[in-house]
Amino acid sequence: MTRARADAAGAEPATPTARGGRTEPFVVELANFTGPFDLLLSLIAKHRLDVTEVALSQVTDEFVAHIRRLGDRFDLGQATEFLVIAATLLDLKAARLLPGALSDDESEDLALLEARDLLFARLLQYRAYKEASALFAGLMALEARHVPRAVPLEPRYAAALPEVQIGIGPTELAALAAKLREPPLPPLVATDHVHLPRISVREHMLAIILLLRELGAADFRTLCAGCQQTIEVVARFLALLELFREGRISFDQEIPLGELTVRWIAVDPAADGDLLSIGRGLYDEDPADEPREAAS
Amino acid sequence: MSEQPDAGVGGEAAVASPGADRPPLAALLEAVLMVAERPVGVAELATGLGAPAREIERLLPELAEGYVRDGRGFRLRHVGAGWRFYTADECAPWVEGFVLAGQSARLSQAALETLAVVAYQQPVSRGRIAAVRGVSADGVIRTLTARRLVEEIGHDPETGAILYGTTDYFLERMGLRGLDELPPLAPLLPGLDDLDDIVAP
Amino acid sequence: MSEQPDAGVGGEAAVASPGADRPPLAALLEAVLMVAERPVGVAELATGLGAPAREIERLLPELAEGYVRDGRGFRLRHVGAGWRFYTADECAPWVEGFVLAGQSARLSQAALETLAVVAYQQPVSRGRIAAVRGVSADGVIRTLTARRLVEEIGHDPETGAILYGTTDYFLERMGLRGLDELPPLAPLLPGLDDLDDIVAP
Repeated sequence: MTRARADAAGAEPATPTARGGRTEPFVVELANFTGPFDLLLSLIAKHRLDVTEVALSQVTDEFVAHIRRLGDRFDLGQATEFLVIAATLLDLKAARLLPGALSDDESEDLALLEARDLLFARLLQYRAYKEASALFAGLMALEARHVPRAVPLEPRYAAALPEVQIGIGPTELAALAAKLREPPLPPLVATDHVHLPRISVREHMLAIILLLRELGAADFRTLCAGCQQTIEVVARFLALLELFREGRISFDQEIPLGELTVRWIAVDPAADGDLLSIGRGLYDEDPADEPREAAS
Repeated sequence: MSEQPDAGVGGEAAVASPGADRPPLAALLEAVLMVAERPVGVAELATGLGAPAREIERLLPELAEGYVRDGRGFRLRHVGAGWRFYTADECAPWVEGFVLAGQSARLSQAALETLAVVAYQQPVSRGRIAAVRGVSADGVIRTLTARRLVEEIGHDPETGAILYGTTDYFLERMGLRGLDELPPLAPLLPGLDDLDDIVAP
Repeated sequence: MSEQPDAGVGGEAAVASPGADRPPLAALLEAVLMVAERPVGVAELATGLGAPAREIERLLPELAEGYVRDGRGFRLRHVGAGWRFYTADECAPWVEGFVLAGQSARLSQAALETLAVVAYQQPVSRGRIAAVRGVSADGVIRTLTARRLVEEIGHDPETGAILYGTTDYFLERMGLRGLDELPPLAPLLPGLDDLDDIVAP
């Protein structure tokens, strides 16, 4: 450990204990900041450094280089932590840099400010627990120096114990032993908390267009005929709204609360052949594919 | 002289005394705690020894202080749910050589962080823990439960999600008497005095 | 001893060097014997503490006499192979009442599981039991030993670890004539024919 690094780490009191010195700390070198990643975070959190002035791509490049340099000593925990924090910073920076979608009135600014503060709060909260975990480790290490007395019962008291009730027979004992002999299941990384877009709204838009071009007009019930799950019906509904917005369909309703008829309205033939462009950038498409136009 | 101040106590509190020659309460406390396998609370001692809880509450710290004063190799400590004999911490390096079993493995960073979230937010669901740490807590919660540091303490009345809390064993491992002795979280959040900067940039 | 002090790690480093801050030998003896699971001999104490056996032989009876003189609830006794802390005789009736009150006649699930592991894997070490069950087995092994269902039956020739096995009393309580009458385990494990399903879905 070089002297410079030790000093840098010392500037952030909680960090060295948190990682117990197991891992080589990740040091960032930017135009306006040089030091441990944690310190950078701390400064952003304390508003001594503007997140919009931090080149996150450079930080990421450096972290990748840092991981490569570690080679076999690669620490999954450190990488995960970096991902979480970098993603939050990215969110934060995006929120700071992007202009409001509709207007620049005060309520919009306020909402943005709240979103920003929420991200801050999340970041700070996580860091607080991380520092608390370092305190926990310290307390446990301290407590480990006291060994509790836990010794077999003196024979005279053991002899006085009432006869033990085992409570199970040989068969149940065998079942227990067999259960314990089974290899424990390998740890699984649960993914159910990750939101998977199982339904593509764009796909449903295409399905509706194909149906309407065949039928000319149809009610919502007909348009949803093939749907198996509620989420698909929702997707069909969203697709209808989107198609209406694009001016490709019209809605007819004879009486209030009556049947809604969806009609395909004529568009220029060029757009017809360009079905694939429908709904681009909506909900489920890769935005990088075709950047969304700023609504102006 | 000061060793026998309780000679008279035995006679008056002889609720469940099997004999007339009841030893001083301090000696009985020492004896009972000598065979205890876990911290024993004052109430349990009072019931078991047929002695007033207030008396026991007075004697235990007195005994504990006496051991420290006499420079004994053992300590009587109030940890977790009660009192228990421990080795003195200055003897730790020498004791380690004799005690091979029971050495608990160190917790991973992820486990420590999750433990911290559970300790401060209990009762807390897996979902909330995952939200704080940004990753699923399932595996770590299983580890912490197997190590008896964390346990299920109920269900969320609305969502039905299992709620987790820390155990008495957790307090023992941390050397704390109760959750109120946890280090306060507020100072760990970067200074509240900086909040002004955030609110009014 | 020529090792440089580990400045980085606060409080957790084992300062095993007998330096200036070494507690008095009497305190070290008290500490070690307080947590020893069996009587410890003078030779073992001398080696472990790096102190002359003669000194230890002089100190132990002195400590023991001190406890008697002070009317403590515990005694230090030389029994069989070595020295061990015991409760004072005059406190025995109260200790017994306390022990009986805290003991359930039924075995806990943890105790049953450990018993099953010992029964089928004997001779088995605590380490292996802990590995199978995923948690330390120390407390449960102590309970099973106190209940005379499990006993030490030897030492691992390589590691020196104590090996445990079931007792005749265990067989008697289970209604078995010998260990060979324990139901075989194999049929309870998933059959090999099921394996095909798993490998080739």
